[in-house]
Amino acid sequence: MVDLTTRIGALTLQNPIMPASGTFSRDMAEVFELDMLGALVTKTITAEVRGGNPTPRVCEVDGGMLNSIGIPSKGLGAFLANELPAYAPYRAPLIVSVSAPSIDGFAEIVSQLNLPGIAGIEANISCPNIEEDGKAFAMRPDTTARVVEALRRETDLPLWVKLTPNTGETVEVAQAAEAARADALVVANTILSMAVDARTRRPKLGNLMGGLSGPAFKPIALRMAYQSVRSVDIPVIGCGGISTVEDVAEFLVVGACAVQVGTASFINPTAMPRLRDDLQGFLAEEGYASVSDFIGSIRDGAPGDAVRFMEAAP
Amino acid sequence: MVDLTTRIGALTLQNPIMPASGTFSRDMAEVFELDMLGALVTKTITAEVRGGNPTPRVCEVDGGMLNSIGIPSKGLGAFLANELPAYAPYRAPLIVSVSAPSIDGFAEIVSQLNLPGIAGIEANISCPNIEEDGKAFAMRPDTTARVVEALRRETDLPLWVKLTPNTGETVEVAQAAEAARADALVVANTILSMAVDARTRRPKLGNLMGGLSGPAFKPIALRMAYQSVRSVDIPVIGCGGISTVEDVAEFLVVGACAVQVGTASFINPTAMPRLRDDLQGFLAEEGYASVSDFIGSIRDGAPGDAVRFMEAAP
Amino acid sequence: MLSPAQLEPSKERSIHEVVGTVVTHRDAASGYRLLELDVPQEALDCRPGQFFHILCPVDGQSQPFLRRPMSIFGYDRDAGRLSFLYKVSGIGTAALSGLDEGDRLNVVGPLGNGFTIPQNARHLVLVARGVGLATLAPLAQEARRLGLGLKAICSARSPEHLMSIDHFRALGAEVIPVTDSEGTSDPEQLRSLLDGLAEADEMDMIYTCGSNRLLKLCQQVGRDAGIPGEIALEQQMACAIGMCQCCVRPFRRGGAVVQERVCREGPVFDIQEAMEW
Amino acid sequence: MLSPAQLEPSKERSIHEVVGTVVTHRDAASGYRLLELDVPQEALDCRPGQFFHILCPVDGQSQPFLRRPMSIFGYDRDAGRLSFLYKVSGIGTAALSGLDEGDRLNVVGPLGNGFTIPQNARHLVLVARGVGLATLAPLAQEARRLGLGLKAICSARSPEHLMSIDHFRALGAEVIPVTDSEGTSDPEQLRSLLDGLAEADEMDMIYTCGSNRLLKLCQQVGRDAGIPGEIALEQQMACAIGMCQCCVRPFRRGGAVVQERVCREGPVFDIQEAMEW
Ligand SMILES: Cc1cc2nc3c(=O)[nH]c(=O)nc-3n(C[C@H](O)[C@H](O)[C@H](O)COP(=O)(O)OP(=O)(O)OC[C@H]3O[C@@H](n4cnc5c(N)ncnc54)[C@H](O)[C@@H]3O)c2cc1C
Ligand SMILES: Cc1cc2nc3c(=O)[nH]c(=O)nc-3n(C[C@H](O)[C@H](O)[C@H](O)COP(=O)(O)OP(=O)(O)OC[C@H]3O[C@@H](n4cnc5c(N)ncnc54)[C@H](O)[C@@H]3O)c2cc1C
Ligand SMILES: Cc1cc2nc3c(=O)[nH]c(=O)nc-3n(C[C@H](O)[C@H](O)[C@H](O)COP(=O)(O)O)c2cc1C
Ligand SMILES: Cc1cc2nc3c(=O)[nH]c(=O)nc-3n(C[C@H](O)[C@H](O)[C@H](O)COP(=O)(O)O)c2cc1C
Ligand code: FES
Ligand code: FES
Repeated sequence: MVDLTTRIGALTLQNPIMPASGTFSRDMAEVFELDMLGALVTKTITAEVRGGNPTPRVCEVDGGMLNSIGIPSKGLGAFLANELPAYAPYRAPLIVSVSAPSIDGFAEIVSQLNLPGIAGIEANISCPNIEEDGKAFAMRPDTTARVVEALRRETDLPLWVKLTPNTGETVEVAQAAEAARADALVVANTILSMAVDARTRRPKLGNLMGGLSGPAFKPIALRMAYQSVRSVDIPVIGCGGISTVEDVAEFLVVGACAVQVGTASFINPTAMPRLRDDLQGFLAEEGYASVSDFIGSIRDGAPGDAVRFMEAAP
Repeated sequence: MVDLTTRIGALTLQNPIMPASGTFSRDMAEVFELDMLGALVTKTITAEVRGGNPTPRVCEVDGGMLNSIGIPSKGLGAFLANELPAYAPYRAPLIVSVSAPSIDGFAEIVSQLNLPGIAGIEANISCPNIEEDGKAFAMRPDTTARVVEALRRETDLPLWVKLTPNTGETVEVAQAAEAARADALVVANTILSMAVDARTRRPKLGNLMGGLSGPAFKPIALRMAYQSVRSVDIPVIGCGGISTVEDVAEFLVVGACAVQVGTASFINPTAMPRLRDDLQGFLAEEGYASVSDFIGSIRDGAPGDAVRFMEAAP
Repeated sequence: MLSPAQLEPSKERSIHEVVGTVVTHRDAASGYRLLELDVPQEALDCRPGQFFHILCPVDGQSQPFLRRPMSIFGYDRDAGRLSFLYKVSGIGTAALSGLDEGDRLNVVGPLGNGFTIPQNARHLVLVARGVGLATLAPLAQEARRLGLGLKAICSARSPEHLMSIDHFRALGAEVIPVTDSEGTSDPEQLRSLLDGLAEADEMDMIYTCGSNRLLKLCQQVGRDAGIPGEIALEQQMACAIGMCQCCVRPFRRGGAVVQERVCREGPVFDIQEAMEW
Repeated sequence: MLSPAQLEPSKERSIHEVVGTVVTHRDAASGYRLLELDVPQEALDCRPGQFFHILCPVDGQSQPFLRRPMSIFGYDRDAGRLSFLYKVSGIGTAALSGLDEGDRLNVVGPLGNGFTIPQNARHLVLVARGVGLATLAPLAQEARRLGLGLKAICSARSPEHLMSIDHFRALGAEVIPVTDSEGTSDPEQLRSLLDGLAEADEMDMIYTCGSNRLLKLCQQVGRDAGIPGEIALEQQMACAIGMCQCCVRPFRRGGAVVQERVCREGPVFDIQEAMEW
């Protein structure tokens, strides 16, 4: 048996497969045993109750989908009262994804999550920072640094920071998060996109624009994962378009120590257990005794610092 | 007959279909009559002779491809001696795509292109600016402004500026190009991406990273085209993943006044003539007498300035 | 009386991703296709009103990415059969319509909460038009099993467009066809038909599906006569399991408007809570 | 004597995107398939060494995005036939291998510059292994048309793996099989075989394809004996028409190394200019 355990800082996961925030809920337990997952990651929660965006909230595009769900949330109170206890029976570590539109609000919600049953925090900083120009925190290194520092002061739990592809500064943002003492990076959230119905001439999403996910997005996320691995020393969790065991392997090869699976679960609800099993088989076939030997095994011949100068399109 | 003529500033094109730079050469004349195109756009040329990137220079991904061709160029001299005269027989306006790694170099090459037979300049500013930190000019509004101002001083030819998706500042960059008196924007170049072979563990491109193009890229390019149309008054030419007449129509609906077709010509060399014909049919079916009535006909109910605050992922 | 939306899903594995095999596939009416699959038994613990999420075939011409939700038209656990009645409307259903006997099809289900049948009900009435018939058809199957009367008011453009009438009759339902061309399907006519059934005490529960016009009508009839009812609603879906929150719709409840997931709290909802769209 | 690479393409429409229909499709050897298409005449103005760019079929399991380049194995303008011999190696060729008789296939071609046959040549020699045979086969067809002698040195792992021998013989070629298992295929053996042909004045032009080992060998033999030769090379392709510049390879020319497009200046190159890889 190939050893699939993987370490993300202080956390040890039994395998590197976990869901991506917003594409998973306990409802999944009706499809498979949730404890087979490396970790459980909640939909992003906010302190206040939020309604979410107008419908249609999703549409399909070539090789993927757009979503503009908009973080509907029952609020922190409801999460603590109903969701957190319901996760108690599961052994897989629970990662709570949180967001807020201001640094203080962000710090405030994280300060209330230092609770038994919560194994880590994933900071979804791809939300607009309403105190500045409305751009997401994760789009710039300075705003990333400020928000991550504030969160770090509030918790000793593992703090994962999720990057956005909507930036020209992936490396700088990754380094800012590391400098602000994030424990790991999740790379990446969706990229801003749009679809229009050519005949009705209406946008296909109620909210006009939304985030691209699925296989179409994978090459972008893989590039960002690689850039991040090459520019920081904290662990990187890959996310974006993962559907097959080859996709999982590609993210591991570039150095991600675990992966999150999102859209693929919509297409095949049994994707995650299948990927776990397929990864066992893949690594055995390739002659690896443990997944950790495989992680970062890219044969790129590139020096560590060559990468930061590659942000221009070819 | 639906009237397909479209205006891009001072230029009138007989139809809105033209090739994207780097995906077209005169070799295409062996497939179809080039004069059916709205315009001809050259591969980006540079002043000096350049070799281009190591092979493999392309690979396929889900719904698209990556390329890291790297602008091999026979140099300006060879272009003026061999290419420019060879385009003389064609009636379709010739747009020359140019690039350079410094502002002075960029201005210098453009200054030498004020020649009969050249109908316009497309500035490919998605190349690294080696005088600063190596990021592409098009990634930031200030570098965009400086380079476009310099080019504007050198030519009265229509000056098209091609944007990059590798930025978190599409709107600001578009506005900077407009303020520097670009005549039109081409939206967009490819987005930086990566692919790895999970078994050999080698990058699939000789140059490690490359640009994503094709249908997978379309929703990103369409979003950028829409953002650009909403934030500037100069014409926008859509480019990215266009393969079907619906794709053409989507870009026109969001307000692009013409489109460039790239990767689709690799998959179907007859894509451009087919799209021209299909567009005729589509517009007739939808009851339009001219393509100009269709351009910008999106039913989005969004105020013009709502858009710049939508750059965060949902 | 009506079962509340099931907020706390059971922890048993009740949702299955299985591969079925096409047994028959034929036109049901112009533009409509009837698809019968052979599927593993585990996926056939179905209730009327539930649906499956279908992975449409992909070829060089079209690559539908998301699954497509389809109501269960018929199910038979013993025979291992599952069927869908669908309208060819876009790229997914067009791709589906090309399936041949023997082809394989990946389906996920059964999904969502089905219709409820009040304990004391004797007479069920359903009102449907077009593809709504597909969603309501299993009610007839269930009514027969429970020994209840069922009247199916089937609406269509013209008598030739009436679908599934024989199917309902075979399941022991009384079919009341109404059509636009005969002038029997307009709201006033339907209203008096339904009022008549209510007065004659031949309507303990009313079910409908799909259209705004029918929703409004059934709400009025139900409210005036104090008869409960349910409606099956549609909304675009990504996961269909309750995870992505894309499929919400607004409902009136306790004086407020609440958003509920059609895939999870629905697709069947209390008819008085449903809102026109 | 060798035609220079054709830098200025002719302005006539010589490249066609056409849809062919599969006439036969069968195994040629283990892992190799022979595909015969019925294609429109316009696409059949072919020369040996040219290739087509093939749009592989797409299904739910695999969606090859780029086309796949394939040498012309045989062409017959009068009969409207075009055939390919290919090795199933990755997702594109795997998708191709599932085509049935009657299926349609979109192909673009003919592409590239084919082999040249020097005016005064009487004896042609080709050396090929594996799928290289596919690329060289049309030379036999052409040699017969021109009334020239052609010897095909066909190399394989073992006699059972020898492919297309009958095809070459049917075209009037003299086949010289060499195999690893019989110890007749190693460089020394081949070298003396070729030297022998050169000495006997039975080799005016030498053609090869694919492998580094054969390239080196033929370069040496050719250089030593002053016999010209050509090699067909492979490189990953996107457009295959000369537009994208992804398919370049380095060549020695005039003391310098130049990059040439395999799809446009090639795929056939002067054997002395080709570089090992
Ligand atoms: C619970 C449920 C049960 C359904 N049962 C049936 C049935 O039994 N028979 C039947 O013919 N149809 C049924 N529908 C509608 C069916 O899902 C759509 O007709 C189908 O998704 C259209 O797909 P398309 O690719 O052909 O159309 P397209 O317009 O190409 O679809 C584009 C996207 O919109 C979605 N979409 C389009 N129309 C609808 C719709 N009405 N509801 C939800 N999503 C839609 C598609 O799923 C897809 O994501 C049901 C819908 C729901 C939600
Ligand atoms: C001019 C030319 C003629 C050829 N003729 C033949 C022939 O007659 N018979 C035959 O079996 N093969 C031939 N090949 C090789 C053939 O193109 C590859 O085997 C095929 O592209 C592999 O595709 P795949 O999807 O099965 O493999 P994958 O490995 O999945 O392909 C991945 C990508 O790499 C490219 N690729 C992989 N191998 C090669 C290769 N050797 N050359 C070029 N691109 C490659 C593919 O086109 C694709 O873009 C020829 C190649 C060229 C350039
Ligand atoms: C429907 C949907 C909802 C999402 N909601 C969230 C969210 O609440 N918080 C978050 O950080 N990411 C969210 N994401 C992004 C995913 O977590 C993931 O980063 C992205 O989808 C890329 O992965 P994928 O291609 O595997 O889906 C959402 C994605 C989708 C498709
Ligand atoms: C092989 C290849 C080469 C390219 N070369 C150039 C180039 O030289 N200059 C440029 O501005 N864009 C270049 N591009 C980008 C295209 O012009 C276009 O912006 C991009 O491919 C998106 O369009 P598409 O999806 O239709 O291909 C190239 C794209 C490809 C695929
Ligand atoms: S479709 Fe995902 S929650 Fe309903
Ligand atoms: S494959 Fe495009 S130039 Fe050769």
